[in-house]
Amino acid sequence: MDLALDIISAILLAAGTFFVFAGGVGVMRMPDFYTRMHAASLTDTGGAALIIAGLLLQGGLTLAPVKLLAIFLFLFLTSPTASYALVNAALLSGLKPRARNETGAPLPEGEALQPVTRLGKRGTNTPQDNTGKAAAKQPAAKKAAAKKPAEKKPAANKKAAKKS
Amino acid sequence: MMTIVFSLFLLTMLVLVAVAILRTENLFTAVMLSGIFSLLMAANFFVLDAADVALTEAVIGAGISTVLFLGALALTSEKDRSPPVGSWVPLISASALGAVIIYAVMQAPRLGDPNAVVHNHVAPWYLEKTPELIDVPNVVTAVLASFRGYDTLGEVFVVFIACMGVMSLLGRVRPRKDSIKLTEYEERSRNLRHHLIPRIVGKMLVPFIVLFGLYVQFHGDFGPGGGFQAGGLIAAGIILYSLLEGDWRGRELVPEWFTSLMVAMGALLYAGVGVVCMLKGGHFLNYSVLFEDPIKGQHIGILLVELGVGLTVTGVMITVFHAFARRGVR
Amino acid sequence: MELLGLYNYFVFAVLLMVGLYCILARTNIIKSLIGLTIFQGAVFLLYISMDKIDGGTGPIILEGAPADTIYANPLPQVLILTAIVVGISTTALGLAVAVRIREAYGTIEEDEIQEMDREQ
Amino acid sequence: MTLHDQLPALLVVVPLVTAPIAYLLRAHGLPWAAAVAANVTAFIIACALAATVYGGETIIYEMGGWPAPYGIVLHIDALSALMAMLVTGASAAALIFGAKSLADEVGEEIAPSFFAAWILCTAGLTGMVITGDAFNIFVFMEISSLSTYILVSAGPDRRALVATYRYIVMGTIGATLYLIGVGFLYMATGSLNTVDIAARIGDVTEVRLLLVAAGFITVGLALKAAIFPLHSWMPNAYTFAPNVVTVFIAAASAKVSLYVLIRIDYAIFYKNIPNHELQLALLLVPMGILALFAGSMLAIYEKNLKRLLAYSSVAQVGYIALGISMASVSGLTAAIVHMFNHGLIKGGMFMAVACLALRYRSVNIANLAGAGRAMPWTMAAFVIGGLGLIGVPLTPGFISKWYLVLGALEKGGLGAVLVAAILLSSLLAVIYVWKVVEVAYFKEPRANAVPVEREAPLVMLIPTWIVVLAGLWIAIDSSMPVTMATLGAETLLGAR
Repeated sequence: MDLALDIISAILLAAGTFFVFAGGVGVMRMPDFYTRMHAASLTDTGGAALIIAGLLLQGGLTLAPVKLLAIFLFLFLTSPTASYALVNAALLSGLKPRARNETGAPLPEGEALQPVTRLGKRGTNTPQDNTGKAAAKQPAAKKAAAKKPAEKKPAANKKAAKKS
Repeated sequence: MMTIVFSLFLLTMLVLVAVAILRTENLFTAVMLSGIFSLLMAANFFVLDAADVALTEAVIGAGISTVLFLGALALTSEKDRSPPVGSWVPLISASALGAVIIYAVMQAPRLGDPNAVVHNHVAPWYLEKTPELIDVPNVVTAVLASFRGYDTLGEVFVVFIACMGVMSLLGRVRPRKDSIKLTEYEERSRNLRHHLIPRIVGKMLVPFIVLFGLYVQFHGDFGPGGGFQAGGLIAAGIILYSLLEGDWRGRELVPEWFTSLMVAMGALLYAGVGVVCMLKGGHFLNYSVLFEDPIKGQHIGILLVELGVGLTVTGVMITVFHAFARRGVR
Repeated sequence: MELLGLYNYFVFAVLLMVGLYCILARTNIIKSLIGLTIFQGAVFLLYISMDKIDGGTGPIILEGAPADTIYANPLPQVLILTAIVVGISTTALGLAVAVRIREAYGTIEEDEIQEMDREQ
Repeated sequence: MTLHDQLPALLVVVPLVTAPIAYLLRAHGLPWAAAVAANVTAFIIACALAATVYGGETIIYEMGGWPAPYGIVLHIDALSALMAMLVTGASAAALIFGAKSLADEVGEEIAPSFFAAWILCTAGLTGMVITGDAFNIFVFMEISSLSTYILVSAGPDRRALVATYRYIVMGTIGATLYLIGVGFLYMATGSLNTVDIAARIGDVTEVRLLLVAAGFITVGLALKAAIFPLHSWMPNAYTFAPNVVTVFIAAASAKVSLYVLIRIDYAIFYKNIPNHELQLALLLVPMGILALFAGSMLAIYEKNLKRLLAYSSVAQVGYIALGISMASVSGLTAAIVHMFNHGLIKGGMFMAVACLALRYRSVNIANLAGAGRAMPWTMAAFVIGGLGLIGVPLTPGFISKWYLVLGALEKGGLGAVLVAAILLSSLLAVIYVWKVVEVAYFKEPRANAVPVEREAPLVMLIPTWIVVLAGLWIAIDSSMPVTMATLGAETLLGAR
């Protein structure tokens, strides 16, 4: 009986590791921020879920599997939300996703990541103008710092969300 | 053998992250990397059998300090404009420091060999006497709160002073309550309005984070946990709420007078327990005299002292976060 | 092979060097504070690598545990719990000063601040 | 246990308990009153402890009731009682003296957190002085340093913030170096109690660990005590801190790091590392002599009065470093006596500077022209303090320089060099003191300067003159500090 359990958990662990590995490779090879986020977020949640499932079977009837289940639930909720918040913040800060055919030529690695236009209050400030003033206006990349001051009007935001 | 492989991998990752922090230009990246640095450090501690310290480093090092750095970055500049200054003085002093340490460490005992001096003098007494005198499973909490309780009292006051410092430096800004109308408040928290999903999921999680913090607080005697970790966790929960709802709502949930009361009361509770021990005729912080049965006295003493630490650390972390958050709203 | 046992201390030495270099070489105040956290973080590694015993587990003595289990040394862990909180307090104070300097001087680059002071 | 037995713990617990209370008192003036009450009580306790240890015995107080190497133990001997008196006395005097000057420099809004930080600075310094546990010294060192950062950052000028930032970075590096030293000591001996380490260090085989531990501890503490090459944070911190804060930190906080250096170097390393006093002399003698001359020269060319006194403090710390490096009973006695006397002299002088700053609104020497006539009492106190720096007889400075010369003569050849250095730097001290006296007494106040007729308020003058008279009394009957210093030196060098 436990031999079967061992085999199944071994398979699950292998699959989970493969997922995470695939995510890592995906982040390396993808050209654009959004595609990278796509690769990282999906495999991150999936891989973690598989690994935890694999460990669950090893736990037997002690308290460990219950704790593992709690961890799984917590991860299952937070990691997709974190990815969503990250992508949303990037979208708001005006980083436009660039399709390949839009410019024909394959994108040079560095250039794709440059934010094309920074939609400030007056939509004028260019990427170079990222002094303290601009930093205080844009939402920080990570949601943890998304409590920036209030100069940005809601209208500007709806327009940005609608347009891209 | 396995631990050697784990620690080799984690330690090399640690050095890589540290060098990456040194070389990045963008401060946000540097702060994220310092969060990863703390998490790797916590993983290292866990591999080296230090569960309590791993939990503390994860909560305070990766959690709270990253939030403080991001709070400060939102108020200062994003770019590290300093030119890669190639001056020789830092290079020479750093390598001299490293050389001296490597010279000395050659004679240090190998990692984990049991007959090192460190394992044969004071440690066995703690491991042997804790079940007898204090009867608490977690020896680290016993040493932290009782055998070396005076150290931890000093520690609570170090955290207390951090709060004093931030209040005296950033506390001067009086948010002009009267002049802030409701519309402006609505607009201020609009930055999170369309972050609907993080708000819903976050508000679902906050109670569980605070519950886990309380579990760690009162579970400190039996497993890894205690006042510092619990304070950090509860504060992280409330800071998450403030982030999602806007720091204005966060201050309505936990008002400023309440956090400063928590800070002062936690420190007073810890010192008060010590003074009660003195009044009952024992030395300062000698919990055995609290009740007739010394072991019961130790249990209650440790519980109260850890509660004092938890109160102070929670109050300080929330006050410091709000001081940074409110500074931007001026 | 025996040098492998000292790997922890070598990493400690390298982290100290990286931390000190980051503090002294970088003029940005917040970058120096991050360097300070690395510098203090390295010391935690020194103490905690002292507490490991081969085949030992965490110092939590459960009832059912057999008498001869080896436990790690609790003392360095207590010291480092204290040192971590000292580290976060210094960082909080340093960041508060950095924010005030940014408001007073408009920049957090030490060389620009020195010029402003020299003119005064 | 009677109250008398609990005194060692009360010396630190009373300020620790008062600090949160002072933070909670938001009414006008109450935090200052709580601070004064806490510091005066601590001073009385310190005097009572000094009286009990005056006979030469040591008080041992086990924290938490746990025996020595396992729990934390407080050691109070003549040396630590003297230092505790100096710290609490300087803090109480500065607080009583500076009520008015603090009111206008430090706003009312941050008074609760400012005075709570002040009380905790005293608690940290006294905690460092009486504890017998190496790691506990680090914890209380952090308490006192963090609160000193807050006190310095409360200065009115925006440059106080930059001075605080540099002080934070240098102070934290110093404290971390000390922590690394204690870590290596713990690795070699396995214990943290200073007496227990001293007992076990004899049979340690890895000498390299001990040498590097001694190196780290000495460099870390030299950084905290601002001994010459590592002093770059100190002048700005003293200059831009509020005037009353400078009175306190100049008189007390730098000395405590030197005290810890003496206690650890002589209680632990001196007895057990072969020819340790040679290593100490090789490190401290050049640093001391450099401090004497560089400090005095920088003071001569300084235009800001507070920074002038700060550089003179760097020079005086050089004297103390010389005393420590002599590794003989008379040398150590001289160092300890000079720590006490310099605290008195510098405290009095910075009080006079605070009175001048209150009236003249500036500490630039050029603006203080004619202060001799306008504020005779304040300037008189300043001049007596200046004479003390030079070491003129009938001042405390003379007593400590006398013992320094005695200690130096015992060293033979090297002694002659030390004596020459001491006398030469006293001449330099004459120059920079005379520079201030000349401007104050013999220069007419500039036409556009704000006319100042009124003397400093009485509530500030009386404490200043109490400190100056205490200095004169010490100069005449120097039995108290000298006997305590000799007792301390003998216990440290194991001569008792």
